[in-house]
Amino acid sequence: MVPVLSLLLLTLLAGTVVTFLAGRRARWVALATSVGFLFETLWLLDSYTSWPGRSGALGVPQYSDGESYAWISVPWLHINYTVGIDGISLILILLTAFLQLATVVYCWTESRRPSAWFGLVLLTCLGSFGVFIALDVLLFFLFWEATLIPMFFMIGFWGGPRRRYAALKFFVYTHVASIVMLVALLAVVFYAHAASFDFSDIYIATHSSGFPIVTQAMLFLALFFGFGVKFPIVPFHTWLPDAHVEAPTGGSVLLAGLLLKLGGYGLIRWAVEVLPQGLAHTSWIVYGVAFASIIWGTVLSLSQRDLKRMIAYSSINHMGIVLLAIAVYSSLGLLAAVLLMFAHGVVSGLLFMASGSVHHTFGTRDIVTLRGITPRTPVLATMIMVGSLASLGLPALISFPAEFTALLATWDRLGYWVLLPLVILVVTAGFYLWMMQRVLFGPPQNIPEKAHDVDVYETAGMAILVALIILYGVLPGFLVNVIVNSPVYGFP
Amino acid sequence: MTDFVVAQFVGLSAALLGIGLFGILTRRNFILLLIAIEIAINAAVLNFVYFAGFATGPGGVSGQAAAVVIVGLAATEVAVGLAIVLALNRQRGSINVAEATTLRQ
Amino acid sequence: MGAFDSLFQWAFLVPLFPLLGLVIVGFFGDRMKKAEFGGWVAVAFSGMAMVLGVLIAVGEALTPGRYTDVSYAWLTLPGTQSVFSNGFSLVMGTLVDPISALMLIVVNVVGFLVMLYSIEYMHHDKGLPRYYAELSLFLVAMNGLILSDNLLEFFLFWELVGVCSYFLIGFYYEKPSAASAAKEAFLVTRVGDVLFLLGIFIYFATYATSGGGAGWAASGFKFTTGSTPFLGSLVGSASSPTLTIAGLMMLAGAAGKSAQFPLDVWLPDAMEGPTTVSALIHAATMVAAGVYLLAVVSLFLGFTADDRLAIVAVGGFTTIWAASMAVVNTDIKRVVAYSTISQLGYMVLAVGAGFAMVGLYHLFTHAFFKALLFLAAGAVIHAVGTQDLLKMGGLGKSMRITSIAFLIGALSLSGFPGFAGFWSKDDVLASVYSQVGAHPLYWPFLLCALATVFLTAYYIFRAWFLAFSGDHPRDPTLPHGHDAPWAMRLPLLVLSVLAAVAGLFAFLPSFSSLLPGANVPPVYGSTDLVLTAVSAGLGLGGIGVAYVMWGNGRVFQLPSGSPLQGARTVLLRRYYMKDAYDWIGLHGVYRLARAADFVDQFVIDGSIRGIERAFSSLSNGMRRLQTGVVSDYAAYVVTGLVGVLLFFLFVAPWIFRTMGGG
Amino acid sequence: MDPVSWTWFLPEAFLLGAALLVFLLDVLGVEKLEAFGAVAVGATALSLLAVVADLGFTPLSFLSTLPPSVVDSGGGATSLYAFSSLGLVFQGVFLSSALLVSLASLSRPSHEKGAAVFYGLLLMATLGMMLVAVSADLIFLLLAIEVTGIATYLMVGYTRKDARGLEAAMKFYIIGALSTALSFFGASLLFGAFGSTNLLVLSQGLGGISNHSLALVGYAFLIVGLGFKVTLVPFHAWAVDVYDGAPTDVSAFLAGGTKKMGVFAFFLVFIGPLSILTVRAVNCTGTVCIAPYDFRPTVELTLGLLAIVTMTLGNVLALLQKEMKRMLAYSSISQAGYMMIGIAIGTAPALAGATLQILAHVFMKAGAFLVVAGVSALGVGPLIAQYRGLGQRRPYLGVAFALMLLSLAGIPLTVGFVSKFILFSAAVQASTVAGQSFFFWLAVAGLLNSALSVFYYARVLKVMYMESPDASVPLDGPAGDPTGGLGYGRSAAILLAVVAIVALGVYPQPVFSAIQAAATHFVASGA
Repeated sequence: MVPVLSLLLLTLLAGTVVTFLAGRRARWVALATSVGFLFETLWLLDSYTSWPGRSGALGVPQYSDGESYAWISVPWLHINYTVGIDGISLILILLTAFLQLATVVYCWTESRRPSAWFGLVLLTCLGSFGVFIALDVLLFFLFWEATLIPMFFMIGFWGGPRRRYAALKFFVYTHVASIVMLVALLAVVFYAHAASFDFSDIYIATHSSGFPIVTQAMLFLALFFGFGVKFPIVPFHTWLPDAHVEAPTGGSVLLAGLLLKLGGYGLIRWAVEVLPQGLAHTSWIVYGVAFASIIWGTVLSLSQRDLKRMIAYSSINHMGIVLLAIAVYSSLGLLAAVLLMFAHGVVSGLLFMASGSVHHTFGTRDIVTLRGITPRTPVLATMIMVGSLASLGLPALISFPAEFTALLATWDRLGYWVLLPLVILVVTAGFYLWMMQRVLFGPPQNIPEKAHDVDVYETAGMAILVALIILYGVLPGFLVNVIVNSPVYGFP
Repeated sequence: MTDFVVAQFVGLSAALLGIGLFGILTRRNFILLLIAIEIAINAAVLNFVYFAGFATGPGGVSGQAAAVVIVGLAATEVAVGLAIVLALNRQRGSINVAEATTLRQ
Repeated sequence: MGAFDSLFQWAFLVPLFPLLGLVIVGFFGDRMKKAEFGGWVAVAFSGMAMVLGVLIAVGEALTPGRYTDVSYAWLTLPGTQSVFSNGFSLVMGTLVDPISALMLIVVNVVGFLVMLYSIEYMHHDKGLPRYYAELSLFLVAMNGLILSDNLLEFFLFWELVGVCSYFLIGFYYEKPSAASAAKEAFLVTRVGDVLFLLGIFIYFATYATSGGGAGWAASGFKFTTGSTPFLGSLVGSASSPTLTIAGLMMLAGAAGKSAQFPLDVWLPDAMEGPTTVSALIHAATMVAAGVYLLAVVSLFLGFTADDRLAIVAVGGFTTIWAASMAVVNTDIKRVVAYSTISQLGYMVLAVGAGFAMVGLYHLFTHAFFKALLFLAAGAVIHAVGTQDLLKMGGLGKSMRITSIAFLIGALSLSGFPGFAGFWSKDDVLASVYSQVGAHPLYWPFLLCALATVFLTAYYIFRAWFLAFSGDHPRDPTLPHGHDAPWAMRLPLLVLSVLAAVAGLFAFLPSFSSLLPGANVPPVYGSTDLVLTAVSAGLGLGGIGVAYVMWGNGRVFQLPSGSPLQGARTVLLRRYYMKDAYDWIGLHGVYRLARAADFVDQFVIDGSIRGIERAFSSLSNGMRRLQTGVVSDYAAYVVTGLVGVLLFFLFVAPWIFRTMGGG
Repeated sequence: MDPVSWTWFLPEAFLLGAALLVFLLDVLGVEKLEAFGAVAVGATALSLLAVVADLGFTPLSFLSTLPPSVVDSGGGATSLYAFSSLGLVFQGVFLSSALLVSLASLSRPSHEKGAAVFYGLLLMATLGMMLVAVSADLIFLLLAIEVTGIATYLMVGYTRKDARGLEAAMKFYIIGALSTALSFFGASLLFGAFGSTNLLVLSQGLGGISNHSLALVGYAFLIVGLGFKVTLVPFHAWAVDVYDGAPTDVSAFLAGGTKKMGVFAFFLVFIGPLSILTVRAVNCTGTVCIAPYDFRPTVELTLGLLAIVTMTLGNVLALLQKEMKRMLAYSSISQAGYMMIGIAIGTAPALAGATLQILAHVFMKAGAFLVVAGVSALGVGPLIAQYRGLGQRRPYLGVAFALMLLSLAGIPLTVGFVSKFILFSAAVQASTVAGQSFFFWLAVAGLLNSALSVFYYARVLKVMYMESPDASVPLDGPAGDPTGGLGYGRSAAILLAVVAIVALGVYPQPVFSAIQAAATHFVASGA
């Protein structure tokens, strides 16, 4: 059979390399690559009809389109190039494809070193795609780190005034986290005496009896920290606002849309699936962190004056809900988590694009001084409105089914604790509405003379995401039916 | 033979080493440093000669041989050292090692 | 029977027509040469929706007690350990049943009339296409809501109508007051909505696990199983504390949407929107959705006794709470708005008393006369350009039709015998009265309701006298008003007729099948005639008092220094409720947020930056050791030597002794 | 084992011959640097091939100089030298660093004075290191080290003109001589304790031990003496000044070559069953029985702690370093810490990991120094800040340098990542044995340190890519020069390093499996 995943990987790889060397024509190469990648992904989606299921007495989850080649192999160390997908990774790959295309289109007019810029964009997507398909610890970690470098340069070279500080902060934070994650994964491999670094071998090792619960709990917490910083979880979240505020628009889109998702995906695939006992015995910690992130993210969004900073904090809140949905550890919750990650990826992508356009149209992102932009830039205003309404969970927009399932799962496991996220929903609505009232409505204020509505490329880039928001909001079944074709089943 | 004797002799060579080290730490004059280094090295030589007396091991390099080799080696070292002294002297007209501190921190 | 099956199958077209209108107006409205044309398109589609809706209602009326449910799977979700272990599905569908048929009439008739009216009323506005797009969207959502066949779908459209009202209240978004009112409306209703959502969860969980509900769960929580109301399969589980909480959550949702105490602050401010919007959304239809929700729940899922008491309490108190504020207000729209809140209180009251149909009956009549009042008020505002009653006066001469329309509405509202409002309000009171035995606490709220009858009559006629009686406006600068063109008149006429006679529909045998148990007063026993007499008398009394104080251009001045002045200000300040909310929002939440921001920047981030600083200072300290003097380096070596020796000979053995092995 | 044949030492002989040839040419008045360079490059390349052939790389077998039976047969209790395959691997390491340096030095100004001395000494130093790799006797080992030592003292100061170089040479010499004295003293004590200096005897206690505290003290002295070469903290202070003051190519050689020699010396002395319990039991006749003693835990603990201290201090000191060369010097100190982890653990996997790390370090650190040398030849430096915009003005050079730094930081797809990954995996694996949890914390310390190190490498990247170049800095080199002022030799060397970094980073299997096999043999046969 065709090694589909490697083909996709090659597509991105070739596209990236060529883009870097393409000079002035880079944007076309990037566009071609992302379109091609999108079509391949859709083809993959179409061909992915059912989940191979579990095998063996331990119920080891199987993955479709699997490939495995020996990579490093000495008597005590067996590392393979092993890839494969299930519904969860497939949905996130779809997200990658769409965001990649949208970003490339949105940034079409990038004039500073376009070849480098578009190359880095593709590289980031390449990295996250790899993370989503990798089923071997080393491979996974390799791609995981591979997303770091391009983002570091994107922020640091194309970013705002304090970009260098932000870039370094981002890099060191996330790198430290991934180091901890790596230690924990190595410990899992060796303490559980896994036959190789492959996911399935690790799964077998950790699920077969004789792997002490205490060790599992400790290792799970380590992994939780490692993945959590990417979420980000309170109190390790302070890199996010700085990174977002300083990052160029495209960078923010990928950062919020993809890189945060890596944390969620990693937690599901490499912590929850591998060490369910660990989660079971530390769940109260995870719940605590999740609630803390939800509340803290929201409360802080309320107090922000910078549009971008506000959105950044609100993604802390949304990812907190993802974490909550994962922590309830039920198939419904897991489904909700993945759905929510997709939704947040698209919505925050749109919002960051919009705020980027606001910034270079009006020269400021200050919610308090900027007022009444609607008459001057109706399209942009509409985008912001759609994004905000989606983000505050309006039905028929993508976030609603996700948040609904997440909250239902929470209710099912935690009972009336669900009131907390519910109340937070109100507050979330509060600051989005406040922002819209200030920025979109009211008598125009501080609108520069030359300010004109967003150009066709930016519009197209945002339109792609808006289309997704509405399409999957009205017909979430498209996503759900894929996600459930995955180890989601078999969870309590 | 008893540990006591060992202790005495090792004590002697240790004292020799100590003198050498003391010299290396306190002297600033390169020539004196070289002398101190010589002393320190000779502590080892003394040990070899002494232990060779009752080496029960299956041989290999015998203690005396080692001693002779080391003496030769020490000579080479000093030669190199002197070369550096001359160059240093030509460079800055002083052989006070404490004055050469352009490379620091 | 069979004749209508196909018709009911096509019910989904009702929301679909306005959707087409929305698409056309929304995408091409701005490109059309004459803005009105887009409006006409929207009107046409809403007209089709009306025709079909009324047809369906008639069909339903002719086949009593028929439930036609068409639904499609929307989401199929995996179950969880405790609930739906083998997964469950969420569906989207249409359910045609008596009450939705009733609502179809209300929504589409009023909707069509208002759209027609707006052609003239809004034609100066440059935002006309946007207006019609949003209005069509509202009709889509509202029809979807009343036709929805399960609780989740209901909630989905519930939120959509909410956002429509957000858009329409903020229609004049360049007015800061409008923007702020829109936000307020969304937020306050949002509070109710999330509680509503929690209620849905509770129902899901409870019913899905209860024996009767498993099938229900599998079928997507529809209101009906097959062609019978779902309630049937729930007997027995209908009185658990959990269900009580669920019911209260439903009440909270309804209170948010229907502006019941204490979530009522947003509705008066919602009058920032165009008057037509107020007529359609904030009087006739959307705000009634809360009542509809309560009715649906009480019919299909069932309320517990405690729930009913709570509902009665909220409704009963709201009637007088709002009416009292209307008494002193001098803004014609706000007076009508307060009366809306108060009337909604009546409906809630009836549902709480256990007579959902009576509530809907009042909803039905109220929709017409309240829409009429708003449109008439709109005509006045359109003509004279102010909303301040104290400036108006004597408009009866110049705007005869309008004044008569308003008068009819006022009579109907104040329950003048024979008019629509009379019958329905009377039923409400009677239904509550019939339940006073159930719980002693029913009495005070019945009394509230009765007192409100008097107040209602008073304030609405005060408004009418202030606006229309007398011989000339009190503010001479006021433009000389005249009656509106026919596009505005026609709706007024139709609504006037309906406001007069809508109550009588209940007596048509066929129509009454839409309101089982609410057809003919007196239905609740012999005492009812007394009650009727009392309420009618109170109404007339109110009108009389109003005439004495305000009739013929009189203006009643409350003597300054009278103890009532204080009460008056309290009422004008709306019992300081809004101020309280604002205070909480600003001084409570926002201050908290600022503090949190400080903590985030200086405590959390600061501590991590502290680590960084610690490292760099360590680095600096260490660098000093690199003196450049070779003797020092030698000293380090020797120190190291000593250290290693000590470690070898003493420390390491000690460690091994204490820890036992590496 | 087979009768000794002089052909076994052909690689060493090449180097010696080449060195003599260089001096001869110098005497004959040849002045072209390229001539000497060619000789050096040729000799090192040739013997490198021979060593690779000896390692059993069949395509080159016609070059092999050792009969397979000799390799890993282990030296006898009396032999001075033994050919272990790990030793051959290290010879490969030494030779490749020598090759890189001599290749790069070809681009130095032709007619530079002292070129002959430089190349001659380079070859001599390499010869010494080669001998270290095959030595089986402590004295022989220390002598070989001295050969290298003396050669490198002179290399540091060979120009005799530039004051910094001379000062560096002086410091290097004094500390070096001191450590020589210490290590010989340690050796003498071991001789006293074991009655022999043969490493096999030492490591297995053949012939019994008369006094274990004597031996302990001896080992302590050796740790210090050898630790100087490996630049363990606190014996590191010299390294910074020397790497800084020496001609940069020499720094590259010191960091890439001689340090590794010290590590291998550690392997020889401290790896293998450092326990004499069993032996003690049989030899307990006649003389007084002394309680059996197991050196291993003590050595493990000491080396482990030294490793942690070295890594941490090296990184901390590098954090705020303003000069490029000194920053690299500190970073190479911390890298020495990683290598010590392998020695402290001493299992075959750990050894293999450390060896791979060492091989990686040749390419990334020596490579980095070579780039620095080239850039400073353009007139840039010594401050990091002066590298501003390098990545933008010289894309290829920038990418090469960035790759080396990323590899040092341990970012995936570089050999630096693979080696660290394997090393720490080995540590974790070793820690799963009961009572060895200490190793787990070694791994954690190492990983956290590598996270810390990212900070200063990233800072350089930041300067190179995110700050705009100032026009005054002559980054572009002379016009019309395709190598932009680097010269072909240096460009070739840098390219070589980059290729190695990426190739080993993407597919380390062939090399690593060879190393693993060698390490397994080494531990089994105990040197």
